[in-house]
Amino acid sequence: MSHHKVISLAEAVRRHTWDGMQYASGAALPVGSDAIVFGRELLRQGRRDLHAIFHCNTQQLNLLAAAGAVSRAECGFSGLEGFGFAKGLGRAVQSGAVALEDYSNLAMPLRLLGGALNWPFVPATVNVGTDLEFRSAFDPEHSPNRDKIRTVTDPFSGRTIGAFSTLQPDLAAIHVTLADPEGNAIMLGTEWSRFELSRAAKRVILIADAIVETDCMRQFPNLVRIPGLLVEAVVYWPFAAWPQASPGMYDGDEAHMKAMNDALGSEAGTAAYLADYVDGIDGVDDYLDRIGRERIAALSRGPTSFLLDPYRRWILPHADALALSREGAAA
Amino acid sequence: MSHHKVISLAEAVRRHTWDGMQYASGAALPVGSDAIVFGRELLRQGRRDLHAIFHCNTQQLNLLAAAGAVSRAECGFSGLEGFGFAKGLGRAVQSGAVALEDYSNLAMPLRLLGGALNWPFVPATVNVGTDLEFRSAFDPEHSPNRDKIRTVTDPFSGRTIGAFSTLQPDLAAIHVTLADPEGNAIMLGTEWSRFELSRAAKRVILIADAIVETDCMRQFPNLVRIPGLLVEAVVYWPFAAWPQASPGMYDGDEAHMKAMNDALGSEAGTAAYLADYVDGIDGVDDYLDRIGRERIAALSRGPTSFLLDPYRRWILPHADALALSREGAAA
Amino acid sequence: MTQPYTRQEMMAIATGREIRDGELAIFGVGLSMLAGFFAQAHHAPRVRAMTEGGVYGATPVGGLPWGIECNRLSANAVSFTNAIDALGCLVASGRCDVGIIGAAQVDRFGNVNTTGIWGGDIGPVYRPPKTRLTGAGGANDIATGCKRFLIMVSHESKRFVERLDYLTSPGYLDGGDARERLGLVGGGPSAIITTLGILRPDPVTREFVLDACFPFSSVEEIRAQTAWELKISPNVQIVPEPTADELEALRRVDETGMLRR
Amino acid sequence: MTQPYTRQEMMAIATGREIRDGELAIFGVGLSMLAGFFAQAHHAPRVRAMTEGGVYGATPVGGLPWGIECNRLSANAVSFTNAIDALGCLVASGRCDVGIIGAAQVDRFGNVNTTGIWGGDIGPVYRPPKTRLTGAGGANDIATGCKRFLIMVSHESKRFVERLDYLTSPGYLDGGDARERLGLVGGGPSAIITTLGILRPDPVTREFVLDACFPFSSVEEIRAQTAWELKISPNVQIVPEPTADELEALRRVDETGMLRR
Repeated sequence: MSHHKVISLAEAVRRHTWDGMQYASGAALPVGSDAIVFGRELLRQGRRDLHAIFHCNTQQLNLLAAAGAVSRAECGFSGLEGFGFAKGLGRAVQSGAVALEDYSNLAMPLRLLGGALNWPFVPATVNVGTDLEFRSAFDPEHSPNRDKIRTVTDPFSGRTIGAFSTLQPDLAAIHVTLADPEGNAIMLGTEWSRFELSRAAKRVILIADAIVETDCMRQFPNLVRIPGLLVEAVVYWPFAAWPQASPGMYDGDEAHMKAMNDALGSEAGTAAYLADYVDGIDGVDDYLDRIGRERIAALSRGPTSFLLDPYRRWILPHADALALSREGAAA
Repeated sequence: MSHHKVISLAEAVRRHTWDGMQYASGAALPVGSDAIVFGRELLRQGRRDLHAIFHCNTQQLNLLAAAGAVSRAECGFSGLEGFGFAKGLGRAVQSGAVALEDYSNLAMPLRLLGGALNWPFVPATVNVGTDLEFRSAFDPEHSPNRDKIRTVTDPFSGRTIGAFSTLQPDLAAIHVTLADPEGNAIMLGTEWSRFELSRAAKRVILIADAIVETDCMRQFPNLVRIPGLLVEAVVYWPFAAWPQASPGMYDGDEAHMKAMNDALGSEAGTAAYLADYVDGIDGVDDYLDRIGRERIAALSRGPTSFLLDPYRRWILPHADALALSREGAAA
Repeated sequence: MTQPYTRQEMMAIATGREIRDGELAIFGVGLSMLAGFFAQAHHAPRVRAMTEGGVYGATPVGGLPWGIECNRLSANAVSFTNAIDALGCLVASGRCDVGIIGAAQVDRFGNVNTTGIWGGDIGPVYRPPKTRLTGAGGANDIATGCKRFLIMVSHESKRFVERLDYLTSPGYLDGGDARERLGLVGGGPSAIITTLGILRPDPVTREFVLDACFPFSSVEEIRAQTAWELKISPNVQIVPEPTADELEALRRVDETGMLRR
Repeated sequence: MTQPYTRQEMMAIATGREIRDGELAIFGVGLSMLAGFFAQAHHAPRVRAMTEGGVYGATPVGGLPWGIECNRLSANAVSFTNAIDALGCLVASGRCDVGIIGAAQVDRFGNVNTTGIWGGDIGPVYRPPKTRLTGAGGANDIATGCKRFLIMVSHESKRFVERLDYLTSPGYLDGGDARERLGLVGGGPSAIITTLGILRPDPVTREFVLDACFPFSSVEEIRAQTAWELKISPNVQIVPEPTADELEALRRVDETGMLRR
């Protein structure tokens, strides 16, 4: 009798999302390990008015904002690193469609850590003294703002420091390299804040590039930074972060990164992008076809491929992993 | 040209310790991954008046306290788990020789995390309302105590919560399973609070059961939770945690655990133990002889041995690792 | 006709019966772990067991572990994390459904001392204990944060005291809504399971009341072994004896026979 | 006779010269990483380089990484941890010796805007920017915590402003001891290195003063490209040209020729 948690992407979005929710994702940096396929499915199912909690912007947030599905967002970084400004998000922020609340890249994971520990606030020694403290897109009338980042008195020294509010998002969709059917997960590359996010969120869904047997986790328990007991569901989706990178699995797709960002810079471009890479997608295999099998092969031969070697023997064949998804979604 | 950090145990203690220092160690739980050989060398070199910061008591603290080298200690747990009360530490506390400041097993690592982040305090939602808050061995006159754990007002809700002081020990001697010569380290088994300790301490010395080539770290970078840039020195010492366990490497030595604890229960027993397992030890090989080669072989065949398999090919031969120690100590 | 069993076995089984399938549960070393893994082996196969070391998904091999990080427990874990994760993110946060702790002394409100024995009140100046015990460990965190927790303790009048020498882990503090007023996130102790019976808290005063005897114990014996004026539930029960299945499951877990000594 | 080099290359080399061997240094993406890895390749082989993702001990392969977690950087790391570790335990704590950040706008006290362009003062009610930029990222944390940090910025008057539209990362705030009074742990910006020269802070007022021109620039040009009344050091220097060794090292790092475009 199987107690696995693997379900289809469509089913995961159907069961665990709703309009107006606090949706956290993009929990690696902008050009890697982003659970963007979950965002594509949110759009396919027409979710709206999302409150996006992204440690950093990613192509997922860029896309969700460009497509009008986001009304509020909190970020530490809103660009695309070497790929420049995020044109879809930028457009939505400039038009006022998205209220973007700014923090730094340390503030965001500390706020998640605070949520994970169920603290009412987190001490803040950064962001203070700047407009990150004094300006609030969520509370624009109060400028300078005194409510977004507050102050506490250190009871030991008597000196004043800052205090961040904490985060407990309704749902986190987290990209991982490998998951077993019970939701134990291995991330290769920087965790960024996926550990903290997996503890802060009220529900966690893993989006895994590959499914492995649980024996893999028993061989490498110190790598399993997200244990299954925290996880609601597992979605199997190869190339889940594309066009972004997944260390060990595939490189970033530079051409698509640029073309996608350019497309999201206009309404027409966004509509075209949605038609090609969102609306019509009919499951994993169709998606991989659209990326292109040759491109997939090329991106898979990157300089980090050796990082995956110790785990390859436990990876389930594509057909077996898909069968698990079908079985789980039907359950 | 080698820039390795491997030095001998004697040299590490000579260079990095002094009487009266804040000494942190024992950063795994009581029956595993304790850098006890460092404590044995502290005693050989006659260090006194230590302020011991141990997340939990271990046989190391039990020994240091029994031998009269500790005057102050802070702990979350002061027993030996399944092996009962810590008789050496208990004797020292009951006589008043050691002032033992009590916290819980969550409070200690949070205080280290606070030290690592250089926060002036850490929010406390545990320990409050109990004698962990109201009694202080470091400040016995003020009972109920209001200074050990203090209070802060959450600026978001207005409600009062606790505040712990933070820890930045002068030195941490941390047991790791594998270290490379540059101080990158892999721990197998629970980290307990070794990650936080390695960031909180002013100096970090690793005590490694085995030395591996750096290629091992490049193959498993997500396992390297202590990078070399945090590390002052690496000490190579097989069976460094004995009689405690090191997952993947060796099981705990139940007979010695009990005999040692019994010995530390009296002054005479302690003197005898020191004569056998501290004073006379002349380097790694002599130490391994005293443990007994057959016992070593038996303890190495434990149920977790398979955990070490992925890394064995990178482990330096004993003679090569010892040669590094000699070379480093001479440098 | 049932098999013979020890008082300790009855206590472990009665404790295990309090754990429900699917719950997130934290076990300490010794009796607590036996009771928890008994529940898993018997009626709660999907209990999500963890230890305060952040050892997830493990079941002990080769006998009861000597500690949280004993290789008997590390041998088949699916995940090792750390103390802040286990005791902070999962327990102190309020997520963990149930924990089990032990006690050297317990009072009528389920407050626990595991720090030391002073032989009475410490007095206005803190001083060394006559007998130093193990300290708080994770018990304070479990008692503060778990949705509910269970106390397992040998029923002796020296342990069931009118007044603790030292309050290590919070039960209901002074009773009533004292926990809520202090803002502790967890719900407090739901039962004290002893070698003689089971005490449960009055829903209003939160004072522990004798709820059930074991088949081999009596109200009188329990009263005699309780140093405070123990209240007795008007419909005090007798706990059913261990079934053959239960005993068999328990003894599979208690491979080294710790509870039969 | 030296080789030709670009203004961007001069800026990167001048920045790299500020980094000393053995230092703990944090690099961002792009120019900052080029300057840092140039220093490592040229005169600081033991610089302890890290990124805000907690990527330790890596050197880029196959060209400049597109991001902190780009596979070009992940390919040979010895350790991957996380953001709280890198930006919190190592940077905001005050341990990191030096960081490098960029700027869309910078003012006379070395305060930096990378959040947005409003075309002047935002006003009493916060409103959307005309142009949204990348936000704080790790720059605020680096500027707050590092013992010192370097600002790399193209020298144009639209960037060297009298007043920032938005203060993202703290330089010396209002100048003088404003940082110390606020309790920021890091020492503040030690230099602004531009495409035209180097500015350094006055030790008392903390206002940035022109300290050096590049061989191809002049005080007049720099003044014209600075929207505030720029003070000039009484003994303004000319920065030595890149040596052949320096250029060779830089171009090895800048394999894709980003700085030569």
